[in-house]
Amino acid sequence: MHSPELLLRMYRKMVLLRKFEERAGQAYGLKKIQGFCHLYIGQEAVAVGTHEALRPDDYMLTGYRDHAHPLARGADPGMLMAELFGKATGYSKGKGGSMHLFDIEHHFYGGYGIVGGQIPLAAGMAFASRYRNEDRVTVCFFGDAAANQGAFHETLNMAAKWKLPVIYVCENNRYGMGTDIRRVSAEPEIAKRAIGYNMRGESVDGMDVLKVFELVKECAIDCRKGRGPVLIEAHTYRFRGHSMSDAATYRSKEEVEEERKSDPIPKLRDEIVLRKIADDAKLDAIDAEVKKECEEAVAFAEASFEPGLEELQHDTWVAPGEADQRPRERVRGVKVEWPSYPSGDQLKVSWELEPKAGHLSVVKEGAKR
Amino acid sequence: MHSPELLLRMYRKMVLLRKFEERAGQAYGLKKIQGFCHLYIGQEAVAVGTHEALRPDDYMLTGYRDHAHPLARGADPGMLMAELFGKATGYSKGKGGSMHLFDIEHHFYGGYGIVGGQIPLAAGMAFASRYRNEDRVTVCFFGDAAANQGAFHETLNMAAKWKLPVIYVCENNRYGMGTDIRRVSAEPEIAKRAIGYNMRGESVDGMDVLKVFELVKECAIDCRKGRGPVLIEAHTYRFRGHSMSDAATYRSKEEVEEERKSDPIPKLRDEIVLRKIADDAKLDAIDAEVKKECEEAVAFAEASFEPGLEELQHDTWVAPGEADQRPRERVRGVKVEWPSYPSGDQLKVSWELEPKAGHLSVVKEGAKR
Amino acid sequence: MSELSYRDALNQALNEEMSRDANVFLMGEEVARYNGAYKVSQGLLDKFGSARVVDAPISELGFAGLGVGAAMVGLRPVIEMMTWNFAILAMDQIVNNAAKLRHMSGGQLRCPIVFRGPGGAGGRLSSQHSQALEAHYVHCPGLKVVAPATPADAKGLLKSAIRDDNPIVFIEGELLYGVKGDVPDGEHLVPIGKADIKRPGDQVTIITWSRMLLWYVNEAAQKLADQGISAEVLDLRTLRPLDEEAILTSVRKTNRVVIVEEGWPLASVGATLTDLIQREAFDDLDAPVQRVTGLDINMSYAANLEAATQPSVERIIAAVNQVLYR
Amino acid sequence: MSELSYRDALNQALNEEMSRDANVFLMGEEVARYNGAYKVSQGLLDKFGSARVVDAPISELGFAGLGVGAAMVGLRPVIEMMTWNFAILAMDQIVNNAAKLRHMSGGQLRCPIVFRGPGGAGGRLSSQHSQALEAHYVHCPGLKVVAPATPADAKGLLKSAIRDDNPIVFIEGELLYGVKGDVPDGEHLVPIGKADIKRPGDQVTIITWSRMLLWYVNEAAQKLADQGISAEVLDLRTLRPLDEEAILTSVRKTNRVVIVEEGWPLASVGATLTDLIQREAFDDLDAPVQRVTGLDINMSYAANLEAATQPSVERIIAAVNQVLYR
Ligand SMILES: Cc1ncc(C[n+]2csc(CCOP(=O)(O)OP(=O)(O)O)c2C)c(N)n1
Ligand SMILES: Cc1ncc(C[n+]2csc(CCOP(=O)(O)OP(=O)(O)O)c2C)c(N)n1
Ligand SMILES: [Mg+2]
Ligand SMILES: [Mg+2]
Repeated sequence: MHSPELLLRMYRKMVLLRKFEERAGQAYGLKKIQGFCHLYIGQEAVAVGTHEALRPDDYMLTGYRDHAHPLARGADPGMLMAELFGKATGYSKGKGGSMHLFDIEHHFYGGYGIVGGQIPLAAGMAFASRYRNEDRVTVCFFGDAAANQGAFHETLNMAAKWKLPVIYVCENNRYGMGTDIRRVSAEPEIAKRAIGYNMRGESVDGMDVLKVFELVKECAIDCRKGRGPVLIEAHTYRFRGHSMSDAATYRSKEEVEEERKSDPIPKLRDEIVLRKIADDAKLDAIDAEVKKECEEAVAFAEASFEPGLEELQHDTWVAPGEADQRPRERVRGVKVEWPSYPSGDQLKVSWELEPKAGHLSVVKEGAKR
Repeated sequence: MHSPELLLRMYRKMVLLRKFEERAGQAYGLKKIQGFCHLYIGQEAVAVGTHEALRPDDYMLTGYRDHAHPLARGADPGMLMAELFGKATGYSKGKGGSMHLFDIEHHFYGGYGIVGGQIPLAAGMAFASRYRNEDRVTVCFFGDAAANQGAFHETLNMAAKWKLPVIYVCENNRYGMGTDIRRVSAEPEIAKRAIGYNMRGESVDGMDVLKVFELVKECAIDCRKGRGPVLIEAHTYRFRGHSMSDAATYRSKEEVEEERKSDPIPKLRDEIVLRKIADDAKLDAIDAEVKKECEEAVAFAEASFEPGLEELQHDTWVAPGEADQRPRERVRGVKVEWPSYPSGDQLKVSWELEPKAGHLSVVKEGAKR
Repeated sequence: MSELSYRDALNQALNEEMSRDANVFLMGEEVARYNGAYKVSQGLLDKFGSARVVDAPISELGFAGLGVGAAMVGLRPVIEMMTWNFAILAMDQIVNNAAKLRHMSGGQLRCPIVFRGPGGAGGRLSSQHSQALEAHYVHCPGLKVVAPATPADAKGLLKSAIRDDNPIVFIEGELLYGVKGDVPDGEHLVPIGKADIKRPGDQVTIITWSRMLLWYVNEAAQKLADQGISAEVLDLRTLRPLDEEAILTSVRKTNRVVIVEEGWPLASVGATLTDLIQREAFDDLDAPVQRVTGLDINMSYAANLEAATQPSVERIIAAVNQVLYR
Repeated sequence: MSELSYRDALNQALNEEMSRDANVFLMGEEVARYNGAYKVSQGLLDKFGSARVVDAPISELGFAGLGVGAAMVGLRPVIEMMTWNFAILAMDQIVNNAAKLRHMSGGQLRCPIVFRGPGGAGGRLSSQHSQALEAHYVHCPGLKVVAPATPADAKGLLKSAIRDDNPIVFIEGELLYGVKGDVPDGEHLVPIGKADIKRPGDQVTIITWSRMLLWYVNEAAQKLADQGISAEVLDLRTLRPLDEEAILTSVRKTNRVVIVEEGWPLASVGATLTDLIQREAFDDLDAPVQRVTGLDINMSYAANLEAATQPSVERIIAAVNQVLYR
């Protein structure tokens, strides 16, 4: 049985994700946020269930639909909103915007705009963990349509072959932009593609935060034990258009209404009430708190300045000796934990990626292929 | 039961492929051929069995290990050898060389040097056939290692989704350059990858020309009927190194000796003798004829001139009104059949790639995504 | 003549060419039922059916290559890249196959294909979505590269591109789709390889293409005119092959050149123009060629950084003043 | 100081840096058991084991991106591209991720990665295998691009590249691997961004990089010296960032420039050099900058066509004569 704390934490987070994005949507309407802005509304159970099943120091990354994941990890909502507003107080000083959120302090590694482009990165991060003999897991989210990218295929093969500790979560929300996945994927059950890589593939109801939590938790244990990667297909649905500028006329009102019945937030709320963990009053109080938090986030973003033009000179290259930016230190003036890595001397690489056998059959001459 | 003519034709072709390449290998040693030169020796049953199972006007293409396939289709051995020698009398006037053979007259469409790069092309050719409502099949060869390219994944998905008449033949010769496929493919049974595309996948003994013939024949019938593409994994082995400059020390002598026992040519010869279709004398005569043919090919290549320097000005772009080059007309002065396509007026496209249902839910405004 | 948006001009070109030649088909992400991410293909699915207007999976490399294969055997594919930023994934098929097929086959094959889609900044899209990458294709022989600035040129060049027997990289301006202008009805063909003087002048030549013309150059030229400076504005329209004659004729007349380019400065189209001009018109130049380009950094999302990263009217006027030693 | 081949100099750099820093690993096709398609990684698997010298599947996009991910979290990957022709498939990860990560993250991340492998012609390999594609990477901010010509520079630059905290495109000469030269033992670091005068002179500056230096430029300079012409040979070594100071200093001394480049002429590195020089040293130039490049066509297999497509000693001398008005 899941603890009351866990359920309340998940509830609070899902509400936070939802309200944050509702406010972001409003701000977009007011042109405070511009460009592409992809809301996650409806899919909250996937990010929250996954995050809660992980250690805080596990790595996470996703595509451009990326507001929810850093929020679930504990990022500062005001600074996230400021990034969406293009302000200096944003996580990337306003350089990244909605599609490129990064919160390295909380081990959230972005925020990528090229469909599928984050998939190989995740394998590399998992490679690094394995290389350093850490028992850390990397979780990489991507969409149903991204599974048709070559990067998906190339990477899953390597991850499986080398048993990298990475969990790939395909958030199957049934559409890639305006296209029903069944129209462009010959095998719409994406979890089945794991077979081609001799890899574990799983399917889960992505509208049920507890089911997501359970599955990811179990897979993470496997992964940490070196049993190799997992492909999880989380069946979910986005209640809004692909991005703020998509009227989503490619699907019927009825379909959306039907799917809204599986909204993960009321579902968890009912469970909490049923289990008498909290009553409506308490849950309403949470809602109100979160609402306030989101209003503060907007106010913070609103009150912040644009980056200075001297920023044009920064962040193209790292200058020798230049430190990394720690956003919450820069903006909030608080000391933060920051990832540090063993130096070349400290590090002992004990991993044998391949068994030695046969590797002595070495070509001695300098022959070209 | 296969006809005597068929068996003898196949035998002759396999011997031709073998001897042609043996001569090419010798010429490479003499530096008459330079650059990369990838021999197909050992794999002949795949090209010949496949070709014989097809119609002459079916499309075919492959990678850089491409001497055998046009030969099987009936290309002029002298002109192929001349191309390997970099002579004006070659199929591409010496511009392509060993890796880029093209014989459009015989519907052999190349000859590609980027591993896996031909896989999408084949789907496009099959798309064109389907578009024109021809019952033509396209056959695309590629290696075991090429199946780890993103292009493989992206294309098979489209081919399967749109039921394109294309047969993908993976020539699994167990190595990609010096790398045993089991070391880099998490699922070394490549035919299994068809599952991920809800597509037919088949495995065949690629050292047995008759088995290849039977399978391809049957798949081609399916394909022509619009039942969609097939992925065939042909288990074969290359007896020589990856290319002429590879000493192949990554595999043991014993392994190669063992595999040589499955040489497809003696196997078919035995069958022919057993079935009393021809005796050794007759088969030896064929061998001798083919040998002579290959010697003539070398002599022809040797005697030919290099292309003129004015060739630098040709073939970057097509000038308005410029016709396509017909190699055998240019070199041998014979009239040849050349592909022609219906004009825009003649062509009636009746294919419905997708069922109409739902396609009227059209976004009316000029909204951006 | 009708007043059309750049988007509708392209739509008209596609519509007319698809009506004219059943071998032409359009494939890309969201081109069919969604009528195009930028609505360039509005109505085409309804008119031409699902085999000729095809929604592709998000597989840029795959469907670019599929188009090349179809072109090899007689069809005339138009492959829409949702943006050229994503087409980097498809570049192998464009550069290693499409651009080389005729050559590798010794003239046996041709590859009549158009790769088209928007390039350049789209407005607050940050670095991965705001690249003007024409230089990458202009570098490669075997391709032609086209980048129209006006609705009329968009229509006329797209029609010519579809009829051309060579692989063509057709770069539209992501921010130009809504721009309106007069467009000749019906058979309006703009030849590939011909630049166009969009504004005649005799004191300085401003060379540009695509969005820069309407966004900054026209306004800068007008402001200069107000100050008594007569600038000739040359819109290249085609970036490969370059219309060297038009470029040099103008330079020989004005003796001063400013090149305005959205993309990054190094190894770019503008650098090629300087190279050409200084070599072929060295003695005609009264001042070094100046360039106004996107800054040599990645694009930011923040409004002020985004604006500062791009060319501007002020920077163009400053460059003109520089070549005029004002 | 030892006499080493370019191949062995690179091998030594890898060996030393991998010994020095356990965070450095090498991944690529055939790099481990086969010891490298060109044997650059000879012996490294035996010494460093299979986690640090990794044979990758033929998945350029995938393993390039895997390297970027590893670099994001503290490792220092060296990703071998069997040749840069194949790396077109990986370009999205290099240009859209590696080059932009620091910027997109607002300085939170760094990406210390080296993409390395041979570029340029390899000798009778036809068009798909004979491309000098450095211009594509030089175009893109966020990357550094290095292209050493000599064994000593190959070692010193590779060591610097591996220690650099930025993504680096390191282009070796496919035909240079066998070339021998003196190489300092041990800690030999050549700074990135510094050009090198390979031969001092005062009548004309020949700017070049990579194989062109040893194949054609050195011989041309010697022949010119025999004719009494003193050519300064400037080897750029790094193509991004450019050593503008070294370039302009030499140009201001000689007043005449010839640029020799293996790649295609348009939107190329050489064009950028002309652009820089004519702008910054306009009044110092006594003649237009001339360029000798690979012809603007795809490479052929035939020996005579292949040779004619590339720069040559004769073409360089002719260009020098032209800038000297001889
Ligand atoms: C390589 C690439 N191609 C196309 C796009 C444009 N695009 C952005 S999101 C998207 C749909 C992706 O759908 P899916 O993977 O299902 O994720 P979802 O948006 O549903 O979360 C497309 C086509 C892109 N950003 N990158
Ligand atoms: C994209 C790309 N990467 C790498 C290479 C170098 N290369 C040429 S052939 C080859 C091995 C291919 O093996 P496989 O697909 O099994 O075909 P085989 O050679 O065994 O017929 C490699 C790595 C290339 N030509 N293209
Ligand atoms: Mg989706
Ligand atoms: Mg193989």
